[in-house]
Amino acid sequence: MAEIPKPKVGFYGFTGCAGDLLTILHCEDELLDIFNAVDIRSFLMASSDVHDDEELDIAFVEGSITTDHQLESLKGIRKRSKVLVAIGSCACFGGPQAARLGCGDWEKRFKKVYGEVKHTVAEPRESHPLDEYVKVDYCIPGCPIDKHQFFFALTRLAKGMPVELTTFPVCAECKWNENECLLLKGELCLGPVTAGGCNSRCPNHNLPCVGCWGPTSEANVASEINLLKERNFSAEEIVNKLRLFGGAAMVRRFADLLGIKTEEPAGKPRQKKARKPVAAGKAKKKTASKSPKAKSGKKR
Amino acid sequence: MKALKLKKEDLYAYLESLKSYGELWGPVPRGERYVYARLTNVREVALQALRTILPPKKFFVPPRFNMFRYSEDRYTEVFDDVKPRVLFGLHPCDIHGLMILDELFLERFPDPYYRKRREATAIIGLSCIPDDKCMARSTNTHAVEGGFDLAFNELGDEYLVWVGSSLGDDLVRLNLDLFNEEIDAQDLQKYLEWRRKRDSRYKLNFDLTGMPDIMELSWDSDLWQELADKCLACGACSMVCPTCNCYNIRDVSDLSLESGVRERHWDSCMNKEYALVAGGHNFREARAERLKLYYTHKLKAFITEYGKPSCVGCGRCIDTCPVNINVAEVIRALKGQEVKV
Amino acid sequence: MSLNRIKIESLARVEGHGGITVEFKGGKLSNVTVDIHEGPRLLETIAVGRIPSEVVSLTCRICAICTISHRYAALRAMEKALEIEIPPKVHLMRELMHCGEMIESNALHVFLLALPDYLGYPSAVHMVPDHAEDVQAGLRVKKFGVKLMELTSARPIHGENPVIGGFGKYPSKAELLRFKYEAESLIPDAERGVEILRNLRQPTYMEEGMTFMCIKPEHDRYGWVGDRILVSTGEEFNAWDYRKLTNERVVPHSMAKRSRFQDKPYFVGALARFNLLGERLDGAAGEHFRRCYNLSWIRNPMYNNVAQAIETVWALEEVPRIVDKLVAYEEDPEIVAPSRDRGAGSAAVEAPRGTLYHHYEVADGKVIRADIVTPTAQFLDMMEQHIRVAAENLLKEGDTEDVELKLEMIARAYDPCISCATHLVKVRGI
Amino acid sequence: MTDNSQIAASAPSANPFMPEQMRIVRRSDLTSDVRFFQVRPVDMERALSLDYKPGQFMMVSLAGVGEAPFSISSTPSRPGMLEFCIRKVGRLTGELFKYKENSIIGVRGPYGNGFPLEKMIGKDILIVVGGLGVAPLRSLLLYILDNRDKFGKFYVLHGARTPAEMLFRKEFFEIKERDDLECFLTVDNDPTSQWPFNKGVVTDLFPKIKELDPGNTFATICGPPVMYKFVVAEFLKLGIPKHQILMTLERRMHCGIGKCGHCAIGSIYTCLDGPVFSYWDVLHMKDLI
Ligand SMILES: Cc1cc2nc3c(=O)[nH]c(=O)nc-3n(C[C@H](O)[C@H](O)[C@H](O)COP(=O)(O)OP(=O)(O)OC[C@H]3O[C@@H](n4cnc5c(N)ncnc54)[C@H](O)[C@@H]3O)c2cc1C
Ligand code: SF4
Ligand code: SF4
Ligand code: SF4
Repeated sequence: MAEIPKPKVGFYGFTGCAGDLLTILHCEDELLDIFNAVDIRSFLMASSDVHDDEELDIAFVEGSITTDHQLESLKGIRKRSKVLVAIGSCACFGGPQAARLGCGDWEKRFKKVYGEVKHTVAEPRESHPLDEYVKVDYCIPGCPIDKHQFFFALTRLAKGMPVELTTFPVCAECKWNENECLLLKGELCLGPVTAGGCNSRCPNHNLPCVGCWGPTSEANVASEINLLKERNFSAEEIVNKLRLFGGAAMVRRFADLLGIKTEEPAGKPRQKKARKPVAAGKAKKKTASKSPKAKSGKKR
Repeated sequence: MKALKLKKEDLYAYLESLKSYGELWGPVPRGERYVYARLTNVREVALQALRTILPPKKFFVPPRFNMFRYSEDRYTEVFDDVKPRVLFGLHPCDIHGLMILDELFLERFPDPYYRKRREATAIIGLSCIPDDKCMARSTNTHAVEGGFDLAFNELGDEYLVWVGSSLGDDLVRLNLDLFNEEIDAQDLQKYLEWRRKRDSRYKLNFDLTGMPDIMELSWDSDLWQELADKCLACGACSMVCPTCNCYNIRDVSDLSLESGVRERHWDSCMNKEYALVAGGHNFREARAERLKLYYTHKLKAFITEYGKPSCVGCGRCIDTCPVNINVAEVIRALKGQEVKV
Repeated sequence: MSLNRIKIESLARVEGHGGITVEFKGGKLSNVTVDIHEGPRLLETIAVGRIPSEVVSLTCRICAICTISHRYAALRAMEKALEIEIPPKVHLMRELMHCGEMIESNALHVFLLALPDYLGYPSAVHMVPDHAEDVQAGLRVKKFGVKLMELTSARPIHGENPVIGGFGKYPSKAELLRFKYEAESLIPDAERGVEILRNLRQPTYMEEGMTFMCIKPEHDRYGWVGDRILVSTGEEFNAWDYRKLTNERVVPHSMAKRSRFQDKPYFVGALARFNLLGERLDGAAGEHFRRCYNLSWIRNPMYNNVAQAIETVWALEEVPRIVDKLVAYEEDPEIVAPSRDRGAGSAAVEAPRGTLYHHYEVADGKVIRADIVTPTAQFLDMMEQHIRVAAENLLKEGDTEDVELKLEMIARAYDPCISCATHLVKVRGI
Repeated sequence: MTDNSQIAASAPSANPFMPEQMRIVRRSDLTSDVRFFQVRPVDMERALSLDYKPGQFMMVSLAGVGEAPFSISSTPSRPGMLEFCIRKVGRLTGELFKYKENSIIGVRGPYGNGFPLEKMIGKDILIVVGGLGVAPLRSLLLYILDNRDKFGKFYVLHGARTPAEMLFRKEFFEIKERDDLECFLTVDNDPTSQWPFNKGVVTDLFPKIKELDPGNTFATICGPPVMYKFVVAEFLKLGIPKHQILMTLERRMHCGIGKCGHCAIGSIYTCLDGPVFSYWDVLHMKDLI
């Protein structure tokens, strides 16, 4: 096959903890290979050698958008990049800072923290994931991402191929690792509704999944909520847990289940995620429509 | 089949001598459950174990393994973890489970990855008294006549040891002195008594002979949608079932982009993308359809094809599903009984 | 020379988004600001109304570089609030995970972020052709730190294994011993960093006296955790009086709040720890300290790099000491349950870049107030001051070549962590 | 235990998952997104001994990309090579389109039941194809033409959306000229207005079938899903028995040899027991289409 030139890659970070970019920097054994495989044009956290106005083949973007300035940079990155990949739960779902999305109290909370000072450095706004503003080609979830899934995506994209990410929830890997099920032991485990790919790290350590990879593509949140209620968890606690890392995705996809009123984000029309599994919309309606109890007895 | 006896007190000594054949594996506790683990210390073996979290299929088709290493257009087979092993403590249902996998993986187009691991492994069965989740009597998998190299049957302070293969015979010879070849009428009595006791302990008793018909007639039942509303589609039931065998293949490139591996890992028909094909058509988009496939496979298709269900009654799905969808509940529901789902 | 304004839009090789603006009027310096344009996250407001365990998972996400320190501080504060006494084995595990972060973060900063400045490369990757061994040594040490964090916390970043009252799972003795031996074998690599930095001439154009602060360890050895705070003025404070020390305020050019002590900027970090506790350092680290220390250390922030290098050696020496004690325990303790569902607790731990405070108030099992003060928020004023002095001196001497780099180097010497600095602030229940 | 590890990849291996090396000897575009590939085993011995049945498929394998099933479009009566016609739809097909003539690809097979030629011999044959359905049926068509004397009357109906989208257009024009079969072509619409043949859907061609002995006829259909319902209705109207109506079905496949489970329908595997099924199978086996 023909020699393909090394793809030009940029790494960018917006609001978040920098954990996804740091996960990449933590790959001591592979770092040099990464720099060999692709032509890294920008990685501010690792290098001051940045080229910030050229065309890119792939842009990896971490963090959510919380200032006007970031929004402008994001649009710039989108314009310059063939493929834009959101990495980490903040970029994919808005992150923990989006856990109160839709509650309508952002300004109040902002004032609580910063008072009346008018900031000159940035015009702040409530946290939203990238796909609220620009087309996102792939979402690699995780708080932070897992390096193997990142390498898989990187190698696929470097060869110009599409990427398939884990479609199972955490439970599948949890069984591979032969853990005792914590949900069955009465703990509040979000494994069944959380995207897999982390190798079920928390259940491996006898700890329930807190949902840090955000919702899986076919999360049956209604059933999970019913189950947890049967186990005597309060609705508030369940909803808090679901929203902490599920952020905008949980809020939007499961708003009626979580008892949340959704407000559309200021201005921008919502873009559809490119790699949403086909007809996710249909399944969503199905799971979201009625509780199973309401359902039985009715004719379908 | 040859039968011998081994004193219970000699079990550990015998297990120790098995190590000269290969790695010794057996059930050990994990929290309140059990898993098959390497027995470096033979006394760690949990003889009271009923079902392990994962069935022995994990030895022959590991959850994730590499089939090939490739570079450019050359493929090199990988058999890294094929090594002589003794699996001790398989209950009859699990041995039956392996026999079902044998049919799938060894008959038409034998799968070398399965075959090599299987051939390198000695299987030693162990009898058990069922708990309230076992339904092996209904599936007629509560006793074994084959599929093992040795099978230990509890008999008071001794084990009755069935030798099921020539490899089994070799294994006995690793420490022949421990075995007693004289079986008397009393032993037969004890054995029959033990069988009666075992058979009387089954709490789950189903007549599965008519299941294909019942499934056929329930094709359009509301039941499937009702189950689907609860089902978390997490796939755990498939992972733990000894006869579920679906897998996916994916090529994972090294960072050099020039070489990599063709990897195989467990899949489940409960996975949403299980039947998704290029262009976006999904043959089993609805969770209800996927659930139906799972139970068609367990309770209908296999019976039609081989005259027996592909459920071996191990009870793992009963022990695993967080929302209590399992083969027993589904049978009850299909038969119009009250269910807890 | 017609310099009006130096603007470094984005600081490279620091965590988070910050810049520096230096303005001149009529040849005189008029204004210096370290601008933090990291977006706000308001994480403390997200904490309110949640159960303590969730808040621990949340607040460690403030920063990936200091995730262990955040988690450690949060756990200590929550355990105080909920009156939980943790068993000694849990203490030891926490010390071990803390070592992991110190080793990782310090090695990353010394070898991969600071050294390129001194040696004149844009990044560690660019250093490889000429200094492969140094980069490799740094990577080995850093990798060990990452693995140690993974071992103890379940993941290199944001591991959930350390929980209120204990750990979900403990590593086996065999694993622990493997880490002990590896730590021992890596000490020469860490010492390499000390040697390189010791032989380099530190720039002096920013020198200016400073106030230092750090935690006073509970024992008489060197350490990073305790309930009292030492100040170089000779004063001592209780950690729960952190408000008196830090006095946060909001400034328009920064999404991070600013702290001052007695209306003066102050320094926290390895340099502060060494200035205040350096004589407590033992082992090879102690020897290095005594060899390297000089009076410039109280005026020159660039020595923070040297202090971090030596501290990495100390942390590597500490790992075997902790492991030896850990393997003596046969049983893994159960997770200790809270003895009450209301209360308040503040705790301090030394993050690699300085003292970190977490404070929580809990009522009816829910957090009603969260307050976090990070090291970067504390030293930003000090950093601004050093940059101002540097700019003035450089201007005076007409030394304007590479002035951006020279100022940036000062900022980097602090090892700032801007995401940390941006999300912390007190909030009362809403 | 890594015996076998150096099996020459160009010879058939004991490992059914091991792809054989084949060379792309010819490729050409049939439409904007469908490409014709002719491949030949690198090993000449093997090339000459290649054997398969019309209706069978092969797994095409690209290192680092993956594998996917494709029907064989060539006929075993013209040995030494294999032909495929492949639509670019995803990862593997996307990559395959980047492969030029002379490149080496991996192929394994043949798999599947194929058409029941033994039963079809001596019978009348009716082939109905639409769109990419040509892929498997071209094999049968060419096979019958090469063994024309073994079959009875022979009808071929071929439909496409537009003339440009008609696969193997030239080949069919030539076949149409032959006098040992009746071949009718149709397009749904014709933007060029140059189309000399029928316009309309493929079922419109059925009145042209005059002399079939329905009880003695095998009818085959392959095409886009919408086609099946209407065409099968026509077959039934003609009086062709349900078990003599044959169709090839598609399912997700990862192995092609009945192991991975993805193509399971009830008790059968599409890859082993199919992909050719009769309409009777479809009727009595739930879930088949
Ligand atoms: C028996 C059979 C014969 C076929 N014959 C032809 C043919 O002659 N010409 C042609 O263009 N196409 C044919 N197909 C369809 C072809 O297999 C798919 O288009 C192909 O798998 C798409 O692969 P991809 O990697 O490009 O797509 P992606 O969407 O990227 O698919 C990813 C993977 O999913 C699986 N998969 C996806 N779609 C299918 C599918 N339809 N069938 C089976 N597995 C799938 C494969 O493992 C594939 O590698 C046939 C399918 C079957 C089952
Ligand atoms: S412990 Fe959690 S992740 Fe594991 S199986 Fe149970 S619910 Fe799923
Ligand atoms: S188990 Fe859950 S919380 Fe833990 S790492 Fe995985 S997704 Fe995150
Ligand atoms: S269906 Fe359930 S009971 Fe039957 S073999 Fe599978 S896991 Fe065991």
